[in-house]
Amino acid sequence: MATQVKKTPQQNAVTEKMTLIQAINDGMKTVLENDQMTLILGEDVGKNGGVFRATDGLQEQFGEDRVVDTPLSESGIIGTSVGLAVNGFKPIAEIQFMGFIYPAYDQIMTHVSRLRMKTMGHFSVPMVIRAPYGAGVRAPEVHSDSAEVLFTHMPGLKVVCPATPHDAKGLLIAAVEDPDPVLYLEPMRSYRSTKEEVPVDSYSIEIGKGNIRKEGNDVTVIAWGAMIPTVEKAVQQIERNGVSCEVIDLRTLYPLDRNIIAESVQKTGRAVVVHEAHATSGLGNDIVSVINDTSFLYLKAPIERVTGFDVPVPFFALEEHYLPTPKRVQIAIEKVVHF
Amino acid sequence: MATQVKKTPQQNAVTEKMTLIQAINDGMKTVLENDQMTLILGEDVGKNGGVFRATDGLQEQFGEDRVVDTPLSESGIIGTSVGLAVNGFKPIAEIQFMGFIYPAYDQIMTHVSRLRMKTMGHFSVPMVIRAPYGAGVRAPEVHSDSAEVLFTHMPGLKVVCPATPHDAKGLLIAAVEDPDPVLYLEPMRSYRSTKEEVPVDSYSIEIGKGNIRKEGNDVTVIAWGAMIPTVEKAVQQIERNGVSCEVIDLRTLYPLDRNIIAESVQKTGRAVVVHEAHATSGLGNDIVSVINDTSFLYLKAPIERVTGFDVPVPFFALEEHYLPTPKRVQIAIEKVVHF
Amino acid sequence: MENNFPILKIMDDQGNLLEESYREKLDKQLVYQFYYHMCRIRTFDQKAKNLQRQGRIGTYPPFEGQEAAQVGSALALGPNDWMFPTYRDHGAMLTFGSDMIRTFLYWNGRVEGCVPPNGKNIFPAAVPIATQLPHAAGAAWAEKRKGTNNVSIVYFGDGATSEGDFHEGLNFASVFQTPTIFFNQNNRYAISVPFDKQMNSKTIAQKAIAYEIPSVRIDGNDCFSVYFETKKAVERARNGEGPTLIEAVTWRTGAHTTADDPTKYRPQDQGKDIVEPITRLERFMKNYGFWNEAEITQMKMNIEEEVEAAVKGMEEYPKAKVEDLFDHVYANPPKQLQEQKDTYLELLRRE
Amino acid sequence: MENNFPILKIMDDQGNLLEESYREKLDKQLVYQFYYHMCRIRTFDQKAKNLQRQGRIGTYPPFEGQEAAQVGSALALGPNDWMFPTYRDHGAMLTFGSDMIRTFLYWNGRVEGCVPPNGKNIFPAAVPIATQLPHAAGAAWAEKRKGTNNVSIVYFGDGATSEGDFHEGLNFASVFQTPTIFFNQNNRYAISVPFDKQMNSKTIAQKAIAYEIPSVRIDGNDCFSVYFETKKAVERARNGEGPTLIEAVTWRTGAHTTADDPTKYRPQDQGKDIVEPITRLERFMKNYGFWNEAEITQMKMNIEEEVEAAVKGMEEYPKAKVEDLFDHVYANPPKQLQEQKDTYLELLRRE
Ligand SMILES: Cc1ncc(C[n+]2csc(CCOP(=O)(O)OP(=O)(O)O)c2C)c(N)n1
Ligand SMILES: Cc1ncc(C[n+]2csc(CCOP(=O)(O)OP(=O)(O)O)c2C)c(N)n1
Ligand SMILES: [Mg+2]
Ligand SMILES: [Mg+2]
Repeated sequence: MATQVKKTPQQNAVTEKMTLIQAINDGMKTVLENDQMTLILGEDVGKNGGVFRATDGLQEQFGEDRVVDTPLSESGIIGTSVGLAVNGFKPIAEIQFMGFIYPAYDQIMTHVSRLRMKTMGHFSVPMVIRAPYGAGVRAPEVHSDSAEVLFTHMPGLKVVCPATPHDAKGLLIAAVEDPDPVLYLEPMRSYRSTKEEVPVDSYSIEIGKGNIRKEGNDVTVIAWGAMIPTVEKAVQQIERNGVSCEVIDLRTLYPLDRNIIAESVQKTGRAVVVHEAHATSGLGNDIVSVINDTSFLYLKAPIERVTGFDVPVPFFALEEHYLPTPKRVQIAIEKVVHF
Repeated sequence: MATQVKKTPQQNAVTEKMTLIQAINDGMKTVLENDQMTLILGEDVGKNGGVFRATDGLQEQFGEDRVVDTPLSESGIIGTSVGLAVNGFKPIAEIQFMGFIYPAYDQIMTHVSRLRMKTMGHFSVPMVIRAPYGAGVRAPEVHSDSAEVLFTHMPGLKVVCPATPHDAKGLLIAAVEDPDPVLYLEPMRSYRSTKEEVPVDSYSIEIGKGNIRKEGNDVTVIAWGAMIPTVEKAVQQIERNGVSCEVIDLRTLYPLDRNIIAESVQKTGRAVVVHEAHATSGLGNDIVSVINDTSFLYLKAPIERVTGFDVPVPFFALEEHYLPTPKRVQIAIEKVVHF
Repeated sequence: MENNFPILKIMDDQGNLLEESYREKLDKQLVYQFYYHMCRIRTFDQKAKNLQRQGRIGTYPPFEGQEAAQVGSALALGPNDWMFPTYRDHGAMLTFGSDMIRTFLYWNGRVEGCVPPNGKNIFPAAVPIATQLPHAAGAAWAEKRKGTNNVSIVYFGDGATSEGDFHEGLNFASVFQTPTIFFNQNNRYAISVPFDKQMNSKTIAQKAIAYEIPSVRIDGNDCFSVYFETKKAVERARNGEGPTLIEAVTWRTGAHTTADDPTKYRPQDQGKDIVEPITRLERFMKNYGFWNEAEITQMKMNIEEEVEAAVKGMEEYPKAKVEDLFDHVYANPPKQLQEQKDTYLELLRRE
Repeated sequence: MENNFPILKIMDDQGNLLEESYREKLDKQLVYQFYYHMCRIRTFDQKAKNLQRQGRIGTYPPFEGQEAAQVGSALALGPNDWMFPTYRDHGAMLTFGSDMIRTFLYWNGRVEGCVPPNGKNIFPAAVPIATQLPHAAGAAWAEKRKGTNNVSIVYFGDGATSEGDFHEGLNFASVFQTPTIFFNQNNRYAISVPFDKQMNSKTIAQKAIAYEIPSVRIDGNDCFSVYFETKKAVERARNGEGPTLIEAVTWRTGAHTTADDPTKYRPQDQGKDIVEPITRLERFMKNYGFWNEAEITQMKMNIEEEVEAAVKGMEEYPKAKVEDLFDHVYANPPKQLQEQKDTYLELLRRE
């Protein structure tokens, strides 16, 4: 689909066609090569190369000492990473699926995110937590959660979520280079859905900056991660009816790029937010607030949110009904446009 | 403070003056007396009567078998309660402070809230989780968290939070009687701050219903729990300047009483939301969305949120700066009124 | 420690009894019961793998090689006991009384697969590892509180022992002396992670010492050891003597799930020396004169038919209802959820 | 199991050595070091209780009775080792090198209290129980990876053993053979919950068997046992022989915190037979000719002065800065946080 990706300095660099997961793998390879203190920890990240092959080949290349299979113990993985991180290392901890991050929630909430605050910067926890999230791959129960809000609500952490291979590598490297702990969410459903040219060298995408994937005038559609393709399908359809849509890929979920949202909504006067997490206390509400705070007088219609329903992500026979569909996005766009 | 509490049928019943924590104690006593299958589990709930004395005297009255001191193990408390609940009991599990609920987050997220869905109602988990929350009592680190959003975002659970002794007992009994799991949040700071006449018999406050604490015309101020006194101080102050405020105590955080919010905002055209959790992904955003969804055309000014800052609840020397103050609420009210 | 927990075995690889005293306890009915259930769940398992390959169900975790552990333990239970399985224990679940159609449905992403037959206390398979251990302690505690002598059994793998909930579940069971059997299937791998990277102890049985819980390490491919040791634990639990931990050493012959490739992480000849449990029982049956070709042929035909019928039942099962997305989350759904449902159903109707 | 883990004791209640071989290891300097640090932290502790009573600091958890455990273990460390304490271990922290003013500040709700002196590897006291155990495994693992021979020590109570993180921390330390000393102070209560409601095992030491970690149970009120057994564990860890679990059996003579009333839950005469560690050491010093009244009087005066000065330091410490609410959450604070700060500071300025 024709999108206008913001120019990055790497666009003339040597590139390779990669899927999103290859770009993640390549990003990790890059940081493991460039920084001896980085290491990867997680369940099945070693010989197996991760259940999705995100760490494929890395243990072979960097050794068992830097790509470490841990016990099946999420709190242990994160808790131990805290110790490693304060003592000079830069752990990239893999949580096999976002739905299995909950046992580590206490460690992330009470230590990863607070240690810098607690010690006024004396200790810090520069680590990256990677977690595949989201529904749509016919996975068993709990494997398809999209629980970003549990972390955007947690001061001390940053949260990013790439939608494309190019952003995936750049955000991963940025996350590793960031002195603060970063939760790096991976849209499972997009792991292998498309390929894109990705620079083979190291580069980073600034954390906290969204991306206008497509400019437009009538309505702003805001999404991230696996919802970007859904939004783009809806937009393609609806533009046939002469509605011009601006599509924003947030890329970073905390801190939100308030400017990109505000500027766009002040131009279009209308907004639709799309995410797959539940509506109630979902991040969509934050975006509604950002618009309320910055662009109240510009608004021509109530903001529409298209989200997963307020039910647990269902068993996969019904997951396509749980997830926002292009149709639902389309209806929402029509609703705000024809308000 | 003069407030207009909605009439309840119990208003002619025999009452006793109680603090909020006495009302909670009395509520538990009532349900333990009326239902043999209820039991209390938690750390120090027995002989010690709870670190705040919420369960004072209950073990003495009902025995070690119904008021049970457990090991120091939140996941164990909640996980075991799941087993008790599916097998006929009605556990009231105490989490000593809300900041210590995180080790049990996995159990609540993947089982307590989902078991009914998973078994199409064959099994259910009728239990109550009690947790004191919030800052302002000079407690050590992590003891002062206000993390309701982690639970309002969790389908399958209900979340309530009383602000007054009367509501405390009524909501506790309603929570115990509810067939779904309920998180019952207790505003620590209000435990002993005031006394109120509370019916000695059993009664319940409907879950999902807010309460108009004070009617007014110019602006709607929405809050709950320990923020109600803060709001009321601000309102008292500001009404001297001739601004008429409507104060809503939500009482239930999920499901939100959308009607009470919509009706009020449609009358006043202006809203201020006050809570002590962080702004980002805080429940205030949900309320902004409710207003956006229901009352867009009535709004005369952007909604203001007065919240805890996007920083971890600090060590207590600074906690009064973290918490919304009457002054900040006042400024917000002025801002929306003079927009 | 390993020496303190030798692997108990009643029958050796060749199907010979190592303790003749068991000879009399093994009447034909019992032996055929073992054989029937092991063949039945094996047939189910193979069918499921095939269905997955054909795209007729989703990702599937085979239990091949673990039939003795699952059948032996499930047969040791009484009808009112409680079972807390994992995603790999549908063999035990089927043996204990789960519906086969629903079991297939489960692996086809259908929530109906979690609903046990009425009166059968079978929990949905736990997907988050080890979370079911505290549930089993709680349900058993409830039985104890009610004054019954029902027990609970909870299944978990070697990998599960690393989670905090393993520890908290055992500790609660120990402190409250709940009638719970902690049944570990040590198949020596947690996906790709081998036993010796999961823990530094040589046995799982020794972990029970931390809680003063009696434990035993058994050959999990010997259905007799599994059955009789589980029976003992069940009896103790019924008699108010509290929980037991059983480590059944076994081997999954196949992949972790149909999405997994064990050649990536398991040495090629690892496990080759292990005699899988059905072969072993067949040897025993032949050695001890239990083998009746005609009966067995008939039995296998019946099983084939049952499994085929179950596949048919699964495939002809009424389509998943969108309403079910909404209707079972709460006993009394909040109004806003009702609205979400109505709006969405309205949209579907208009399409 | 209890018999497998007898309580090791070098010195008895009367201050007599039970193993004469230790006589020569105990020179005056060492004995005075023990005595000095125990008196010093006792003085700190009593002062803190008084300050709390006067409302000059917040809720405070006294460690009285546990001085031998804290001092003995802290003195066994080297300057580059890591310490992971709980809220009750500021005795160990002070002995290891924490700043006393900052320690008072901590209990006065000041975040400054968590900042260790430069070069001192002291973590903030863990408030969520048992969460610090995995940290200690991780920090020690980092030392091992760097090829140093530094170790980590982590403190935790009897109640902490019930949490999942206790288990996960020990398992990681065991699997990765990290140089970590798991130092348990078994003071027999977790707030009001007695040992036998916390667990069904008679010892904590036996829990190490689950991980094949060597463990030992010692008299935690005997500073010599604590010191020498911790030393041994530290040496093993430095030599690459991995983690150790030490159960130091002790007794908190006072309340859980200043907000707690132990008479509600502890039988009146429980603990009356326990000789608290300073008395015990004094008896030893008198028995073995170490007691020098003049020196000790001087020592105590110095301590009094130091503690008084620290109180003064705490009370004269610059007021908490509102900026600190915002400035240390991120290395690079997000713009919106900066805005929250600016708006709030502006409001304060206007007031
Ligand atoms: C909390 C959690 N973390 C990770 C996973 C992903 N996962 C599924 S099965 C498995 C391995 C389990 O190993 P084991 O307990 O030995 O059981 P087995 O699969 O061998 O039967 C893992 C890591 C999960 N389901 N839950
Ligand atoms: C996760 C968690 N749950 C509950 C608490 C509340 N709490 C503080 S101290 C304590 C008892 C701890 O007992 P123990 O580990 O024996 O240490 P002690 O206080 O005796 O030194 C409890 C329950 C907490 N701090 N963290
Ligand atoms: Mg396994
Ligand atoms: Mg203790």
